[in-house]
Amino acid sequence: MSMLLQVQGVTKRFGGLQALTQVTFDLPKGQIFGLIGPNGAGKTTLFNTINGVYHPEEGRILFQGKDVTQMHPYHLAKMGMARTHQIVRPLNELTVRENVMVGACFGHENQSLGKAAKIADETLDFVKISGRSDQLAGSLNVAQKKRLEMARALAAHPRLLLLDEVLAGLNPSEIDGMIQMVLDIRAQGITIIMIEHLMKAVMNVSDRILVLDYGEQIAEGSPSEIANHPKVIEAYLGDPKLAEKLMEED
Amino acid sequence: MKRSLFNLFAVLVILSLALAACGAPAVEEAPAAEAPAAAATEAPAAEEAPAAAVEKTAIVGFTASLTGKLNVESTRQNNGFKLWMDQVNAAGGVPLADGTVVKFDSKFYDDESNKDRVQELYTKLVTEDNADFLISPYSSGLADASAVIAEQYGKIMVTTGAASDSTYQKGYTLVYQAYTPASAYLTGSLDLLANADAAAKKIAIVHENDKFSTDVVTALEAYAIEKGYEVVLNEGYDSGTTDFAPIINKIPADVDAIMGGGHFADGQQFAKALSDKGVAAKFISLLVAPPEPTFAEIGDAAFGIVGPSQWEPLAAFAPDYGPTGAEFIEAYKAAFGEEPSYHAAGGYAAGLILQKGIETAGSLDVEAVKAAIDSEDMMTFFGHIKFDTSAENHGLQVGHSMVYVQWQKDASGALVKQVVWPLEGKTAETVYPIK
Amino acid sequence: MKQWLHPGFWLTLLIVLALGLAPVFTRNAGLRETGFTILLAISMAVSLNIIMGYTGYVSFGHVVFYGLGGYTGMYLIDTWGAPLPLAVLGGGATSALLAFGLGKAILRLRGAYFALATIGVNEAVRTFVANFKPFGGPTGIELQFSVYKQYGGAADALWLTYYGVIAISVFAVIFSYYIKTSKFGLGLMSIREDEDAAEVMGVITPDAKTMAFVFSAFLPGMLGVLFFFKNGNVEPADAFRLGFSIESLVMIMLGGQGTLLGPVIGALGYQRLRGLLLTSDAMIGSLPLKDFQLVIAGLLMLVIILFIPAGLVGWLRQKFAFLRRILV
Amino acid sequence: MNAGMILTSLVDGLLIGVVYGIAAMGLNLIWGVMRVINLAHGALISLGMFGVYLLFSGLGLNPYLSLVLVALLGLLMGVLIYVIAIQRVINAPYLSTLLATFAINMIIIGLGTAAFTTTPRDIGFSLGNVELGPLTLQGTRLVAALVTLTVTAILYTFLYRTRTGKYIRAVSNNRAAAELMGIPSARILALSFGIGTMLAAIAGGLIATFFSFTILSGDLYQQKSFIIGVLGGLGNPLGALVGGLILGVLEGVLPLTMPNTWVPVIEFVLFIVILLVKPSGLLGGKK
Repeated sequence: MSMLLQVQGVTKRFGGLQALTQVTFDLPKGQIFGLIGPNGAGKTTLFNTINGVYHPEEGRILFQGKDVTQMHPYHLAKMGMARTHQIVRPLNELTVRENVMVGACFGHENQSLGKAAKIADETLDFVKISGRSDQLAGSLNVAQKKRLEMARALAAHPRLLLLDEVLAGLNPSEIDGMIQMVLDIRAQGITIIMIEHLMKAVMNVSDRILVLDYGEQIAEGSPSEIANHPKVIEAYLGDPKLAEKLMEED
Repeated sequence: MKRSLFNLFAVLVILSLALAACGAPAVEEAPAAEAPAAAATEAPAAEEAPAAAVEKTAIVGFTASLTGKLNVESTRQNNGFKLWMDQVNAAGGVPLADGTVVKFDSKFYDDESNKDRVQELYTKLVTEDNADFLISPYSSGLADASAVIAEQYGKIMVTTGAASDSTYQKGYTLVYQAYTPASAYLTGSLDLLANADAAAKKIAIVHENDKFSTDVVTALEAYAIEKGYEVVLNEGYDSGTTDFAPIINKIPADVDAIMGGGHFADGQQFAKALSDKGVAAKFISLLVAPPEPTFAEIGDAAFGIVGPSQWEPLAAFAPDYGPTGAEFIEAYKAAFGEEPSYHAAGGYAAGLILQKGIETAGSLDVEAVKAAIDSEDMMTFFGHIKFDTSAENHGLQVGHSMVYVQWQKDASGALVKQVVWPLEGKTAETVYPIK
Repeated sequence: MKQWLHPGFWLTLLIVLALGLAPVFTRNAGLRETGFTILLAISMAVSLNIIMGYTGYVSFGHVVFYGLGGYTGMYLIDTWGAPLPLAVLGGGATSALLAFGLGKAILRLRGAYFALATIGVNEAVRTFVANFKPFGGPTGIELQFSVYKQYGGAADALWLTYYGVIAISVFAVIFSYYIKTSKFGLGLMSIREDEDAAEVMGVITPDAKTMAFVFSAFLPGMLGVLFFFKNGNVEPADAFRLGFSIESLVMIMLGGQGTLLGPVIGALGYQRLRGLLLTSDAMIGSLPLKDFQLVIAGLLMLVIILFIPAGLVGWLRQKFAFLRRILV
Repeated sequence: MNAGMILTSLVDGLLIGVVYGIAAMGLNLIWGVMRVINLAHGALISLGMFGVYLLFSGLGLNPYLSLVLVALLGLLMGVLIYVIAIQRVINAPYLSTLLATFAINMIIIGLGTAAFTTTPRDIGFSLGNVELGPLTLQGTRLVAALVTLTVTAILYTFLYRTRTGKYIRAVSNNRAAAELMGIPSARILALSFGIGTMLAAIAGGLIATFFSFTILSGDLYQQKSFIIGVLGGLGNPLGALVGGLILGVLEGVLPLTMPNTWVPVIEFVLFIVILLVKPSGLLGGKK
């Protein structure tokens, strides 16, 4: 099985703060890879480092076998990496369709405008907000913005999709829809890394899970391995509410 | 039936009203158009009665810097021109050969001291306001832009405050300079210095880094070197500079004379800074600022400063045309409540140049007036006026020369301006050395 | 290519053409000069809108391209005897080159830092040119009146520059619309909305921004040559007048940034208003209205910024849904 | 070039630098607190000049006494400008505040030109000169330096020792957080703008004691203030003093080594380079 993404000993510091310490994992094609950890564990930083927003002080990152450690986000996007943001970042003054077209035009497939419009309509259909394509993105509600965020990433037809808390702030029925969508995406052959706080969701959909705590990689394995990992339980005890949830949901 | 009749009636009424409305001006115009003819036929009958001269109004157009950095100089120039116009009109205007009398009216716009709209405004003056003659805007850069329009429309333009020689070397045929050109602004102060102190050798030149001042000091430096002076420093400063300390610190302590400057505000500030810094030059000659009455606002710092002036109230020329200096000063004071400066006199002189040209030509025809101005060679209260008529330098002022003033103290210790050069026009001895 | 059928594009183009051609048909020189001032303003605003309205980078230094281009063109004419069209292209190319050189560096700065840097660039170039001997230093470059002879005299030369400014403004509108509706333009607008998000989606932001800056700079470079050729001389203080940059910004704000029609309407309105105020004979008390033209312009601008920040076209588009299909 | 020349240039540079510093301080404070680049700053400096001029030549008030009045008027005026022109757009894209302040600038310059014309004014006030070895120091400039240092000390004390000052710094650090903590940010912003304007007015008043001026004169100091801001750290009002001193010394000493007209070229190139390399300013300061 060829590795789509290899993260090797990545360390990232901000001033005196050690945000990531020696994070290492391999991600084979076609998997859903869960990324969990308490608040401030460095999950989003890891995303930012993978997709070139930050450059690590140590270690390297290989994407499709190529060293991309020092590359910029747009290089990685062109190579087939797409992501969503924890806090949605719609292009407010553009229409929903235009937002998605940006992904199709400039992402992995570098489509022409005309083709991108078609892809955008298909993608908006897939994420079920096609009724709003001509609205300004700024006028959507949070759940719709999340779908838009997803659509923009998907429209690039990426190889790897980084999902940063796509479930946060959604109500239960919306969550179910979104989870189904993630599974559908994987079914299209797209590899996914997802950061998620909702343990139930992560445990259910992930093939493998990596746990970060204070920038340290404390565990990696299948959902059941993770659930029983002493270090993980210990880490989550620092955050009683989450620990409780973890127990409950298991 | 009745109804349609009513409609027809209504339509007719409206139609006739409309026709009347359209026709009205035509009806009024008809007698007016015939009036001269009528007058002509009746004229023999009224032979004894003095023929009411037919009046024409010649419009003189210009732009002025009502706002922006050139506001002071420009306002005074306007005042001078306006005074000329009021006096000519009050005196009954200028008679032409065909018996008509020309009176003058002016039209002006604000050019904001920048070039953006100069051409637009001059075109408007010519095409919409039907200006017959033009006066240039203040400053060479703006004058160059307006000259293109003047030439294009075949309008005579008198420049005031557009001193750069280069303007007249560009091949214009209708542009006439009222002022002594830039190249002769400061050369006279070197002659003055030589006269006051044959041993003076070292000169520092400090000037505004703009076109006018650079033109002046380029000619000055060449003249100084030719005369055997040593130019120990030639430095420019940015327009709008207020802190002169850095540049003053570069002036060697043993320098005999400091010359240069730029426009009013910086010249005044520079003089003040020289005094504040206790610079020990024996002779200081600056452009533009010293002749202005308000220069004395800086108090003792003004003492001893020499400046070239296009005109001074004290310099009494014996005019063969126009008012005497004293008459001009009195009228100006009465009209504007302040002493006239050379910009004011220049504005008046520009009017005189046009007036003389029109009188000699006896018509408003551009070619005739041009020929008349080309041949002007007159002494006015402003000084001698004569133009270069060669193709290379057409319109360049060759008659007029600068007078040099120096701020001195009178018996009561008050600052007064005295003419110190040329010697034949001097009202006081040069104070030298000033420190 | 269906975007070329959009009524908003044709409306804008028609406005510019009607404005531009009125003096040509009436052969009225007064109108021509007013037209020149307005079309110059329109082209400046439309070109600035590419970097400011589409890309979201507010440049206070747009005039640097106008000045440097103007200087280059005048230099080509004066020293090399270049014909006007060549000089115009040369001016445009030089400005584009400067934008290319600067772009990669200063476009890394965001927001107000970029705005400040552009002021710095303008002042640096202005003070440099005042020291640069080939450009005449402080005295600038002057043309002989005979230069106009090869174009049939001053009158024809002025008409020629006017045709030039019509051509440039028409080109500016078409080019601006082309960018707005192109894939490149979509990239620019995504940068304007959220530069980081745009990068993540694959927009190569440094290249896109630099290209936008280059396109934005090319037009003023050409305009500068026309203007200074027409005036017959150029000096540092005229060429790099910061106020002109700011006026262009104001025009865009008045009309609506990021729209095609906005800068055109804004420039037209602003210049007409200033023109009227400058030449009006009305009085306020004992003072002529002219004295207050700056105050009135300032008040008007403040009201627009405070109450209709989207500008006229932006406001109309927000207020009336049906206008969104007509105005772009 | 000799030691005397260098010393004189250095001291002159420091003296003008102090003035540059206070001229930039208000601009810097306003940027720091509310991320507004106040393009009316230069016009407000000019108003300060005219304030002292009118009080001195009109009412015969001592210029330094006038300065106190002018400072108070400046404070009021600043608050007024904030309420009228800035408050509505304080959260809008920064272009709005730039243009709003520029509109204020146009209004002030327009009214000022109509009222005072652009004829240079000079208050004709002198405290004589102080001779110190090779140095000739102008009394009014020495006092200006002294006043600046005092004002800086008061500002520092105000910002770091009083409750309101702490509020200002809190709003400056993070407005949203400050609001959550119950700090009345609207009032603090208005006050900060007032203080910034007051500093501009004081700077203008001081400059008027030794330079001639017109309503347009403030513009020069506004431009210098940008450079100073970048030198000393944009947003750091105290850094402005240091930035001003650096700029003053550069302007004083550089002309000894090159033609004077190249100095502004160096200044602006330096400005751009620092912006590019270290936008938070040579001396750090907040980003």
